[in-house]
Amino acid sequence: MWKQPAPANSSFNEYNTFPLPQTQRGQSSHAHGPVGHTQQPLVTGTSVLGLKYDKGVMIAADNLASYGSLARFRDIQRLHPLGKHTLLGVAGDMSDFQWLKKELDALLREEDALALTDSHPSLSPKNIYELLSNLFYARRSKMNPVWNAVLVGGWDKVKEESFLAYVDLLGTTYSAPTLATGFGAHLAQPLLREAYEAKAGIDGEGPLLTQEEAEKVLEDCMKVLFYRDARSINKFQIATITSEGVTISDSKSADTYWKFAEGLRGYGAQTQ
Amino acid sequence: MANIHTVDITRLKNGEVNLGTSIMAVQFDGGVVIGADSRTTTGSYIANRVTDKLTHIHDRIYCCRSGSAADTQAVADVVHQHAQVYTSVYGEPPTVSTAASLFEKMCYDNKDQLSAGIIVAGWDKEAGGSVYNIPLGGGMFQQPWAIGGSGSTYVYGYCDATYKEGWNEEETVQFVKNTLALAMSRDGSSGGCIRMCVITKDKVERHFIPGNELPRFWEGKEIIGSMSGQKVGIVA
Amino acid sequence: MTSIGTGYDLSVSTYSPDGRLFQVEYANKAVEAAGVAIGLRCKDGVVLGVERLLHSKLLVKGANRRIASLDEHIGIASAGLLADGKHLTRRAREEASSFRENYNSPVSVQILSDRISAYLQAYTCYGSVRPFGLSSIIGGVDKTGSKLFCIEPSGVYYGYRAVAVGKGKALAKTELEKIVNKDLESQQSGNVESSLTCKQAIDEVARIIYLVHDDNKDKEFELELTWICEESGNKHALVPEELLKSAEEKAKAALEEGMEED
Amino acid sequence: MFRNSYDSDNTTFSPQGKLFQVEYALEAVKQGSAAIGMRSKTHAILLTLKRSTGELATYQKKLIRIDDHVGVAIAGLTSDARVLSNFMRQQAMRSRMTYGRAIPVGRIVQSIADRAQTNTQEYGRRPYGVGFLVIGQDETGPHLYEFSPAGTAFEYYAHSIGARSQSAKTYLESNFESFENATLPELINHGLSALNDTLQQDKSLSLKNTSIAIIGPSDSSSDIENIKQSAAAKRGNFRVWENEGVENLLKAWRRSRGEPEDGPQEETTPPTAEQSQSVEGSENAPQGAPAAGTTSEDVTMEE
Repeated sequence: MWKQPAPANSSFNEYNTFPLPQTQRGQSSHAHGPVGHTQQPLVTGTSVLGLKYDKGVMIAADNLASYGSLARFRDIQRLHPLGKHTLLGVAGDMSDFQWLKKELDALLREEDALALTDSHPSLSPKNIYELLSNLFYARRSKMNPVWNAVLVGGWDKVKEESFLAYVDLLGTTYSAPTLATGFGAHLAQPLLREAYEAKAGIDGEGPLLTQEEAEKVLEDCMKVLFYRDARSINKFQIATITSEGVTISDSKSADTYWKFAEGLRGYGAQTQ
Repeated sequence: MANIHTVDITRLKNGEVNLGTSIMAVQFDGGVVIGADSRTTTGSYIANRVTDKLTHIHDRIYCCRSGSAADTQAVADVVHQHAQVYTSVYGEPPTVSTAASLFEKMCYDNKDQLSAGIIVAGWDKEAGGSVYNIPLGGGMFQQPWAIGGSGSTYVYGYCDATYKEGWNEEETVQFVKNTLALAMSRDGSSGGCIRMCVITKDKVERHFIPGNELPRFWEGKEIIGSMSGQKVGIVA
Repeated sequence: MTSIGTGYDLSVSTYSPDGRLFQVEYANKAVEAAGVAIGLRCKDGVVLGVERLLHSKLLVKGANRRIASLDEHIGIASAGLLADGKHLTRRAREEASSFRENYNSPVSVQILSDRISAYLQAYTCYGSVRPFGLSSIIGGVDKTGSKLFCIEPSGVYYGYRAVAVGKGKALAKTELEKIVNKDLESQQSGNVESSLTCKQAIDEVARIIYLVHDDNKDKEFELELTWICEESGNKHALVPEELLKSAEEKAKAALEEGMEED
Repeated sequence: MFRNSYDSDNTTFSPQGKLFQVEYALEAVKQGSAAIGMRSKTHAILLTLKRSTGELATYQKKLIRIDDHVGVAIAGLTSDARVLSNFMRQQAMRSRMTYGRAIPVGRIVQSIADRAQTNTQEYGRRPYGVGFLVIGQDETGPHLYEFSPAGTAFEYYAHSIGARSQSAKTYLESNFESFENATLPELINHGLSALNDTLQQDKSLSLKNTSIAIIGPSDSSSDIENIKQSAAAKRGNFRVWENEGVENLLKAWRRSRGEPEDGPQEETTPPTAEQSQSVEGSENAPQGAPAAGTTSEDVTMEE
């Protein structure tokens, strides 16, 4: 989904086998030309999935941070809780993700400090989402995007309903009962939708999936992504956000099926 | 004449000295072992064959540098200075995590300007031995073992297959030595000697493996199809 | 203060002939009028308490708190000019937050107190500002254990087992000393760490505040208590309502008992 | 020239630890006409007494809308109030834009209190010469705060500031316990009674000198608010009633006190035949003005 690291491209660097950040500068090489910024992520996470169910919302992401095609860090968490009722699932550049975590944690810490004085509730999932939308849009407008796609899952205490929305590096925003980023948008979103609408109907008026059903659907989707997304691994976590708060599961893996391929021969007419 | 203002910085950077490197750090009970090769190249010319890429940051904190030599030295110098100020202001040494954060902040905030892949490792009284990997572009990843530089890509499989939790110091040193030797033998941008450093509560101990005493693995018995050792007919 | 009115006490950037900074001393006077604030260090955490004097009965109950949070694990209780307290609190939060940002770890109570003290000190150096009319108790739990400091308008600060500032601090300190001494006596020699728990401490702090208030025969007040200990998840938090209520009940009972003795 | 040697600037403590310049600034607040604020479980309201500098001048407005959910009443230097209320508006908008959240009332008040504190600590500045009563509604319900030039912000059930506000305070103190569960009309009647107590002997509350601001749902069981005129009232947002708009509120209050609905007639000049006619009708409707019900400006700036 995310671009490959830059190929070794310079004649000065022909033996370099590790990627260098590709910096895109203004057409003119004049020192006072446009300011250049990194236009490419390096260490990346792939798809994040989100699904509303009867008690709240679930978000799933695997534990991999890739470095180009290298599966470099296989034990990182891409789900980040913010306060009691919000959780981010983040795809894209992991250094930007870590920066984002730091900023938001600091903000919420300040909110909590103020709350001791005035007892005002902390930022709601909606408030955090609004902030992220503004932040992502402002940064892309400065030609310096925060290279992530984020799912915000939460529980709205006032409306007593679940919250699920998407925002990405371009400042694009939308909301739906099922969401997915990156490869997941192609491979998992149709499956999530199908499962969701099978019970709730196209209008979403019917009953929602139960906890067990939702978890099963997400696990199936993570399996499909493992089969077909070359930047994924079969090790993932699922977070649930309900009125009770946020819980993040231990890492787990989907049961995969390969046996059918045993008798497969050649690529066409070959039989042995 | 090209005036200085029209020099393309990217071209300049591409020509600079790089630590096309193999570096490594492994945590064990009570400390860490760090290691690196000693090759520095400009393009395919070896500018220095006995480089020391293990850089002192504080009493019990070192870093392994990969990427641009100039960039990583500059960053290490700044963090070293921060660590000294920290100690004199707060009366205690910074933790490895704190030193790594200082590296990370610089690498992240200046990702457009820097090519630096750094492994920070050391011992502190809160965490014992610990290892942090800061790849190109920033981000900070704590790991039980970390490898980096161009040579590392050839030895991920070896490390995955070999590493075990619960090793003692000696076993850990052996692992680092073997891994680096393997990386150096496959990566043209790595080579020379192996430098290692054991960091524990009580000591910072250097190990040096000269380039002619590196561990050797399978290199092929013969040159297949070669006629060496045979008489070659001379055609008049 | 014989130098009063001689012109050496008008600016904080002027020493008196005998080497005093009168403006700093006057700032201390602003502290003495405030309701008492108490900090008590325990084996498992820290308790902060404040006698919040009510200058009007129209004030909302439980609002207008004088204890604030500086970070998750550190609280501040101030006595003196309220607005100065808010100013200092804001600054201290910035310090705590920047420490985290730079070093990726929570600031220790000692380091934060040190930074706050440096900030206060700067306001005793220049004719263009006045000192803070404020004494602040900083309490918290960090990797070194539970810590308690008190910073004065001059910027001077010390660490404490127990401390009181504001009106009636002398009486409060006497009471606190009794608690600390009893605590020390009950321990084996050589062991200087407290055996007092936060749960016990909130009763003691409440009792002392009621006692001090009674001594002053002042306007109405509300008791404000916060703590940082295991029960609060090692975070600075309000003492739960039930515990506060029971501490108040006990304090009132103790007060009546004391009266009978007199 | 000075009362003592410690009162000439704001960076000097007196030997007693007092800041005289701050205390003098508090006096400036008392120069302003009275403002009263109150809150119930569901509403927060402000009532002010407007002054006019003379026959040819309009009555000085004392109520300022900050946002849908926040508004202030001022007493003291009007120009200082403008600076601070503009700052509050910026804070309110910033919160709505970045978080999509109505700024918590306590925090917006604290933001100006923090500014005011700076003016009590740095040489070359003077403390602000204005006091605010701030009403607002947020996720924790309706609130009333007092902001003062000392840089403090206190939350009250009911409070009064400005000239002769002590009389109002006396009324509020003996009645505030009933405010919590009061209906909107009851709350307003209490407020007008308190405001009435701040008047000099020969003055009375009139359409010209009384203005009222409300936050919270309008009362469906009475016609004291003309909802048709105010979208803000319909939504429970901050709205101001003055001039004709305050007529029903005043009438309801007088009825509750068993007084004649139209109130005491002003007798400053002996009425001519022509004037007495208009007095008989509506005291406030000048000839040629549109009939009441369509004239009142929607000062809340809704749509």
